[in-house]
Formats: sequence, C-alpha cells, structure tokens
Amino acid sequence: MTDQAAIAEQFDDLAQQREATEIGIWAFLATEVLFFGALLVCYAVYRYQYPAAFLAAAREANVVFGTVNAALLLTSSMTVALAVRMGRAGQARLSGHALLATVALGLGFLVVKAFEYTGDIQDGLFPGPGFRLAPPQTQIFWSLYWIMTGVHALHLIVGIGVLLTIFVLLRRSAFDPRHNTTVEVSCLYWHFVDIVWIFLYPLLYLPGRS
Amino acid sequence: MKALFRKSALLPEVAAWVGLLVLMVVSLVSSYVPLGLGNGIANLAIAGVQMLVVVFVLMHLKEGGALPRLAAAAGAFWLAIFFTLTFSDFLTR
Amino acid sequence: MTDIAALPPTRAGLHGNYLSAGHTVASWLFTTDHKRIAILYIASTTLFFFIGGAAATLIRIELFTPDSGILTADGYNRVFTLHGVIMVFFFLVPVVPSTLGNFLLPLMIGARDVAFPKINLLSWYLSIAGGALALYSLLAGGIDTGWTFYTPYSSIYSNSFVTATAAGIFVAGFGSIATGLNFIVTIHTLRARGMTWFRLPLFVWSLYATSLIMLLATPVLAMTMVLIIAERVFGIGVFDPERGGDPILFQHLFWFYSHPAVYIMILPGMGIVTEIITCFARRRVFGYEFMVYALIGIAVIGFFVWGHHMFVSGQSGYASLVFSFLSFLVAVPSAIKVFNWTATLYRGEITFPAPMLYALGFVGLFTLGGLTGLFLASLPVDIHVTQTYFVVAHFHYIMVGGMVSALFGGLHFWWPKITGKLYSDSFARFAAVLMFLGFNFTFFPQFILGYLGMPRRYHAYPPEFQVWNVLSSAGAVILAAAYLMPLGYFAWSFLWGERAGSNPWDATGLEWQTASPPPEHNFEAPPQVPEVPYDYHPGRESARD
Amino acid sequence: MNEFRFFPQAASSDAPQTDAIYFGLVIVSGAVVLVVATLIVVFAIRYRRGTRVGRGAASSLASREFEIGWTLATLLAFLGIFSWAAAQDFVQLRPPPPGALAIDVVAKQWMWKTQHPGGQSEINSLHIPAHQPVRLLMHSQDVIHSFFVPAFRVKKDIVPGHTEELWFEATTPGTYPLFCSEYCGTDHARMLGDIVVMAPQDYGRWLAGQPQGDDLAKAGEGLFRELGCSGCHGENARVRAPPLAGLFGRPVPLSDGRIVVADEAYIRDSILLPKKDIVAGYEAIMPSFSSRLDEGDLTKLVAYIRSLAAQGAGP
Repeated sequence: MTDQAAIAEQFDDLAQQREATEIGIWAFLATEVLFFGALLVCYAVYRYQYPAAFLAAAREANVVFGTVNAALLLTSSMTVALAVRMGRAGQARLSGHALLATVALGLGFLVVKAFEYTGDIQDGLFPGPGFRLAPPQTQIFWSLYWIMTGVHALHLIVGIGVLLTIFVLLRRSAFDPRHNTTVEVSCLYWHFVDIVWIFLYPLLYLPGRS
Repeated sequence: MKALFRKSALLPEVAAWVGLLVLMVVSLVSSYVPLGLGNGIANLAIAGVQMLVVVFVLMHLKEGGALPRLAAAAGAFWLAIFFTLTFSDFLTR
Repeated sequence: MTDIAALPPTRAGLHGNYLSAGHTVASWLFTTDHKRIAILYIASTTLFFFIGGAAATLIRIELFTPDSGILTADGYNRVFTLHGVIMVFFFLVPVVPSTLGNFLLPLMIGARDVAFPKINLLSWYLSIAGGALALYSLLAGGIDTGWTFYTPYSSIYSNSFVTATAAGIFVAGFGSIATGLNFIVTIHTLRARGMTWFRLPLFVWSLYATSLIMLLATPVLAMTMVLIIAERVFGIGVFDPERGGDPILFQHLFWFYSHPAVYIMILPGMGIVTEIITCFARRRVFGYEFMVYALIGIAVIGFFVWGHHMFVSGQSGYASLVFSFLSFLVAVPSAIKVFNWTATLYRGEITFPAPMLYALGFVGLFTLGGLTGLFLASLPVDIHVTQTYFVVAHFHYIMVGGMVSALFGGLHFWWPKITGKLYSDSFARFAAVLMFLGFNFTFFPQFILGYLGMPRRYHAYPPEFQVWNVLSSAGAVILAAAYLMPLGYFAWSFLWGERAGSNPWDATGLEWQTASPPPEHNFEAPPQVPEVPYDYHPGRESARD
Repeated sequence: MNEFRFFPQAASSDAPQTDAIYFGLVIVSGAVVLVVATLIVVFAIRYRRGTRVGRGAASSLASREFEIGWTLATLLAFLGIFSWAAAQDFVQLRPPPPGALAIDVVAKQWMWKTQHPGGQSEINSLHIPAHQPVRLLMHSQDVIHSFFVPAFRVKKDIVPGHTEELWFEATTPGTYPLFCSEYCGTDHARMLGDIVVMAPQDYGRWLAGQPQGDDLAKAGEGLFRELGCSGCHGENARVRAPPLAGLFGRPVPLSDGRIVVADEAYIRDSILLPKKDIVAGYEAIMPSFSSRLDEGDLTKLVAYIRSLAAQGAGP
C-alpha cells in the first residue's frame, strides 16, 4: 500500500488520521473566532457608546479599496474551494492551478491594502498627534481599523505562505491530493480569513455612507 | 477530466461565488440608502448570510461529520456568551 | 510499605524504554515522544516554579515589617508582578496539562502518542520562547503593572517592560492553545478499542474540560495583549480614556480569559485527586457520571462568571447582580465533587502513602478555598474584601493549596511510572504534612488581614496589620522548606532508588499495564480496557495479603 | 507589639449588614468544613486497611438519590445566600437620598483631593458629619484608583474618564483610614488618607474654621465667562446652543433618540466629549474642552451648572 507512508505512527489508518486533522482544524477555527471575537466586542461596545463618532469616522475609510478587496477575497474563496474539489477528483494539476489563482488573488488583496494604508496615512487617519478627524472617539474607530485590518492581513500572509508550500509539495508530487487532508485543512483556514473580511467590510467601510 | 467541467460539478462553488458577490453589491448599495439604524442591521444580516454560504457550501460543513459542526457551534456559542455578558454591563449602566 | 511492591523489573522495562531511547541533547530537544516532551515541561515548569517562589520569598520577607524593608516601592511592585506573571502564565496554567497530562493522556487511553506530536513539541518551544521573553523583561528591569495589566496604567503610565512581557504571554498562550487542541483531538480520535467515553479515567475528562477552556478563552487573552502592545508601541489605543476609551472594557476582555483560566489551573488537579483517592481507598469513585458532568459543568459555567472580579470597578450594578448569581451557580458542581470524594472513602480499604496525603490535603484546602469563594461572590462582602488580602488568601487556597498539592500528589503517584524508580515514602509523607501545615500557617492569617482591610500590593502597611503579616511570613518559611524537600528525595530516587514494578500501587488505569518506565511506543501488547473505570474491590485485596 | 485586631471597626450604616452576611457565611462555611473534615477523618480511621468492617458494595445505598439530593441541597443553599446578599445590594443600587452632602473627590498618583460644597478643600483627608448621608463624586486624573474605607465597608474604583459615585452614612465619630486599593503605581501603598467623622455640630464648626475657598459654583461662573461658554450658552448668544438654566437633573432628549438625565457625568461628558451626546434639535458645533481644563476646573464648572438647576422653568 502506498498509503502506508502517509500515515503517522500514532494513527491506525488513514480514516482516523483524516478525522483527527479535520477535528483539529475546526477546533483551531473556533479558537480563531474568539481571537477576532475580542476585537468585535470592542468594536460593538464603542459603536454602541459613540454612534455618531463611529459613523463620521467610517465615512473616511476608502470604500473603493475595501469593496475591491472584498470582491478579491470572495473570489479567492471560490478558487480555493475548487482546488479542494479538483483535488478530491484526482486532478492534481488543476488543483494546483486553483491554488495558484488563490495565492494571486491574496497577493492582489495585499497590494490593494498597501495602497489603501499609504493613502490612509497621508490622509491623517493614523491615530496620534497628526490625526485629522475631530471628536476624539473617532480615534477609537481608527485604532480598531488598524488593528483589525492588520491582524487580518497577517492571517492572509500566513495563508498565502501555507498555500504556496502546498503548491510546491503538489508539484513535487510529494503526496497524492486525493488522500491529503493538508490541502483541505489549509483551504478551510483560507475560508475563515475570508469570513473575517466578510464582517470587517460592513463594519469598517459601510457605516455612515447614507 | 470532462466530468470535472460538467456544469453540475462546478455549479455549487460558482453559484456560491455569484451569490456572494451579489450580496456584497446589495450590501454596498443599501448602505447609501438612508435607513437610520437599518443600515447597520442590513449590512450585518447580509454578512451573516454570506458567512453561512461560505461555511456550508464552500467549506463543506454540511458534508462533514458531527464534530466539525460541534466545533463551529462552540465557537459561535462562546462568542455569544462573550457579547451577551459584556453587554449586560454596558446596556444597563 | 507493603503496598509499594518491589517487583523484579521486566526486561521490557530495562531495555528500550523512552528514557534510554537516546542520550544526546538533540534526542531530547527534537523529540516528538509525548513522554519526553512531558519531561522537558517538567524541567521548564520547575524552573519557573522556583523563580516565582523566589519572588514570593522576597515578598514575604519585605512584609515582616510595616515599613519599607529590603525592597524599594518600585522594587516591590516589580517583584509581586514577576511572581504573579510567572506563576500564573508560566507555571499554574501549563503545569499539569503539559507535564502529567502530556505523559499520561496517551497512556491512559491506550494510544501510542498524542494526535499531533510535532505540534506538541512546538507548544513546548512556544512556552519556552514566551518564558524567555518574560524573563528577559525581568532582567532588563522588570515590569510593575501587576499580573492583571489594568489599563491605562499598563498601556500609558507604566515605564517598565510591559511590551516584552505581554508578547511573552501572547506567545506562551499559543503554546497553551496548541496543547489544548492536541488533547481534544487525541481524546476524540485515539482512544483504544473498548475505551468508551464513560470508561475514561476522570483525569482524562478533566484534561478534556481544561482543553476546552484553553481553546476558547486563551485567544481572547492573546488579543488583549495585542491591544496593549499596540497602544504602547504604535499609540493606537482603544482603552485610552482621553479618546473615550473605557478601561472597564479592558477588564471584561481580561477576565473573560482570566476567570476561566482559574479553572484551567484547578480542573486537572481535581482529576489527579480522583485517581489517587480511588486507588488508595480501593473503591470505585462515587458517582462517576456526576463527576464527569461536574467537570464539564465547571468548564462551561466558568465562562459565565468573570464579572465577579469587577463588582467595584464601575461596572453596572445590574450586571454585578447577574454575575453574582452565576458565580453561586458555578460553586454547585465544585461542591458535588467534594462530596463525591468524601463518599468514595466510605467502605473503602484505605492506606495513606504520600500521594494519598497530598490528595486528602487537597480536598481540605480546596473546600476552604471554594467556600471563601462564596464570600467573594456575594456582593456586599465582596465590596469590602475585594482588592484586599482576603482575595489573595482565597486564590492561594485554590491555586497553591489546591493545584500545587494535587500536582505534588500526582508527581508522587506517577513518579514510579515516569522514572521506573521508587522514592522514600516516609520523607515524602513528612513533606506532605509539612506542606499542609505550612500552607495554612501562611495563608489563613491573610483571610483575617483581608477582612481587617489590608489592601493587596502594599509594600508598606499601617502597623496594626503587622501581627498577622509576621505570622504569614513565618508560615512561608515552613512552606518553602516543604517545597524544597522533594527536590532532594526525588533526585536521590532517580539516581539510586529501588526499581519500581509496572504497577507498584496495584492501580487499575491503563498506564499501569505497561512497563515502568514505558517503552517508546507505550504498549508492547494492546492494553485491556476494563469494563468499568476504577474497578477496585475493597476487602478482596486484603484477603489476598 | 502593635495594636492587635481580629476584626475591623464598624462606623457606617452599611457595616452591620455586611458584617451580618459575613458572619452568616463564616458559620455556613465553618459547618461545611466541619462536616467534610469529620467525615474524612472518621472514614479514614474506620476504613483504614486492616480494620474489620463491612466493605460490601455501597451501591445498595442508591448513589443516584444521594447525588441528586446533595446537588439540590447545595443549589438551594447557594441561592438562599445569594438572595440574602443581593437584597442588600438592591439598597445600594438605589440612588443616594436627596439630602446627601455632595463632596467632590479627585484621585491622582498618589494623593486624594477632596472638596466640600462650600469650596473648602482638603488633601489626603476628609471631614464628614456623622448621621448624614454623604455622596462622593469621584474622578481620576490618571490611572484607576479605588476609594476604600474598611471601617465603612465601602469601596469603589475611580476609573479615568468616568464619574464614579459612592454614598454612605457614617455613624460613629472617629478617625478611620482611607486606602487606595486599586494598584496605581510606585507609591500605591502611600496613597492613604484619613476620614474624620465628626458629630454634626462639630463638623459645622470645623467647616466654618476652614479658610473660605471661593465658593465652587461662583468660581465656576467665573470660568464659564473666561472660557467663552457664555458666548454660546448665554441668554443673548448669537450662536444657538442648548440653554443651561434649569438643565441639571432633568431628562434631555438626544438627536439619536435616546433620553438621558443631565447629571454630573452627562455635563462633564458634554464639556469634554461634546460630540458624544448631541441634544435633539441642535448642531454638533461645540468644541471639546478636554485639553483646556483640569479636574479642578471641571468640578467648578459642573458645580456652577448644578447651581443653575433652581433657575429657569420649562421642560
């Protein structure tokens, strides 16, 4: 059996190993929910306390960049899901291409983000002495903006690294995508990063537009 | 190879993608319509639907076993505790 | 001493055990064997325990006199912060899951290893890296915020090394998350054939409950540390009152982790004690299922009560009422456990070697610690005693009287399994009794000090508090001596001790079915899972003698 | 040896109730500890190895009934204690009695400043009359401090950015220590004060003997003009801003639909963070004064606006 090599010694069979990895990643995602949850609680409390300041502050966020990025990430979620489906169907090459497309979309997101950050800083939207907006509570919004998008971007960078590694391994045929839960697990992580943005987008870019 | 490109095989992912983008546009457009508090509620409701689409269609949670669902539910439940009890303070000050 | 059977070692015990599997440094530092990782953790947590203990010694010496003594005000603030940070984040939280848990969990469920051995090693490195950062900040000049890091003091006003320490806690937190993740997956997927959920030893259940908290609470602490670092390094503060930030929100985030963290610290201790009491009472645990529900109940309800740390903080009075109510609820499962341990003794066939003494000491001290928790849960009393020595005494009764007693009990109970050697039971029993006495001597006076109104974190205090402080410091001397003793007889045992058989206590867990020390892959033959957990039969054994 | 105590002095109306609950808990806990310890000791002796006692299966004892029994008993006992303790807290949730003596407290690293309604101020001490409710309005200039008087069994954190209230009624004349009980930095342990409780007539005499500081409200009125507040809030102002006469203590409708009561905290917030609560029907044009005022000035301004409560009619 060629599968034998893919089974770590603590597991009896492939099914057990697969089950363990799946539970593992979902448990990890539950952890991540609480990790971002702390920021969401901060956001919710302050938005409840300072509704006007939050609307005024969010109006200054760059909605064009934010929307483009949302579209990029939503698309990448599709490509990464396709990578999983093709992998399961035994299409290693196609699966690899889908992964590459995902990585490209992720990099696109980061490029847009870099432009956006530069603009924000030039615009005086970094909290501190040179901050442009008037009521002090707008700084709270912008503090949360930088931390939330920053932590999200770090997650995305990790995701890009993971997918690239998997792509390289696939190219070397180090493993058969049909049996490799690593691909699926990494893709679940990518989806999670996308879900975070699904919530950051309406919280950071859309308030105060009407 | 051919089977892979049959419409039915790719449909769920592509359909989910189209749906997600449409929802995003709806959310964006709705935020320019003055609805007062309704804006935030609409935006978040749409985000919630988008999340469910990603979780159940793209992440294949509906095909997974009971444990992944339990883990996802645990994350949601504990986040709910966090919100509820924190707001039990801020809402009653 | 008849019960420590000095059986001749089997050949499997002599050859190819996990200790002899390699003698190079690399064979330790790059091991993925859960048993060796447990040994690495024992080394690192012991180091942290004695660093934290040294700080505690300085604190108690300083408090002999009402005036400033050997330490300056700033020096004292740094020392108690160091004590708290090291003991909570680098000793109490990781210690039992990562040492005894790591060693025993796979053995107890009949597995070859944990589910993700590499991640297991990674979590040790994370905890070491975090500890190194914390120790760096200590050497560089210390940190003076208290282990609670309350803003805006920690985020704006403190001139000490807050950032490095917070980063250390952040990193170590991920070590903790990795351990919890590993345990949950291992318990779900790697149980031996026949090891059903309701045949699991309660120590395994307690690790499961603990892991649940580690997974769901630690990330919030990690993010809270990120927020402090962001405020100090980049000035993007969300807790800055000048910008409308609310320091009370910080407390919500902090205690959302730190209250459940108390249960991370005590639940595994409860598990250990159950193993020990059943073994030496030779009885099945009373109410096994209720013990399981109580563990899970504590883990879940433990998340609902954090606001009782904030009754005087400016939190809404209505929220305080809710949190007070929930805090009384969480005491119910704890009480159930105490009653069950007591009932397990009934009609037993009890012997009293060192582990049993530690376990019984645990029950007593935990009961006292838990009951004083009721004082803190009831609003009017809490308003008076919070932030005083009453709180200090209460949590030391749980953390030190409870958890550390359980840890020592567990170390003594499984020492023959871990090392394959026996230790001197008389020395060990002496240390156990000394620890119990020294502990009460040290911390009971602090309850009285607290109700008298002595605030915590005072290096100098009004003279009317001196009598009780002197008593407490004197007790600490005894306690310190008792903590140092095991170092001596454990070292002696490891080097020259008599060989232990595979099952010196005649206990029922699967870990006793393999050699001592266990072979690299844990079991030579598949372990036999008994029909019921704790299949002891009092009376039958003595008939056999 | 120094003064030796088991138990703190009790000098406020809260103290007896707190002590009663405390003793109740001591008795309950003591009883539980006694029962558990006795059982453990008795079992340990009776069932030690080698004794000739019955060790048959205890399952005949119906362990399930036992478990449910003591679970319910504990639950009921705890709920009983909760209700008893919480009943007192409901009293504390009630607003202070209307006649309470309002005293301003400013905490900062590492001292206490207190100010009486007549403007007399003290440092690290506070004189109050016995048998009269005293209401403290507390602010912090830097970090969190906590106002703790063991003899009164009261404690309250003072969070920067918040107005914290605490009220109590002292009963026994004497001098009692005041501690800062929330860790606040280097000299936390030296942030002490004396609470001097005096018979009412002594307090009156003491107050009269103090150097008559500028009356708080009067000083506030001066500031009000100096800072240009009257330019907008004054009667003949060109700019349209909410009138302040008769404002204090009344409900104010806000632009986002909420209604708040104009108390000290609201007025402070309106001066420091004017964009936070916009009064319905007005433009958000007021600048923040947070950088131009210290705690002392704020206290004066608030006192002035409080003094306007009696003036003006209208809702």
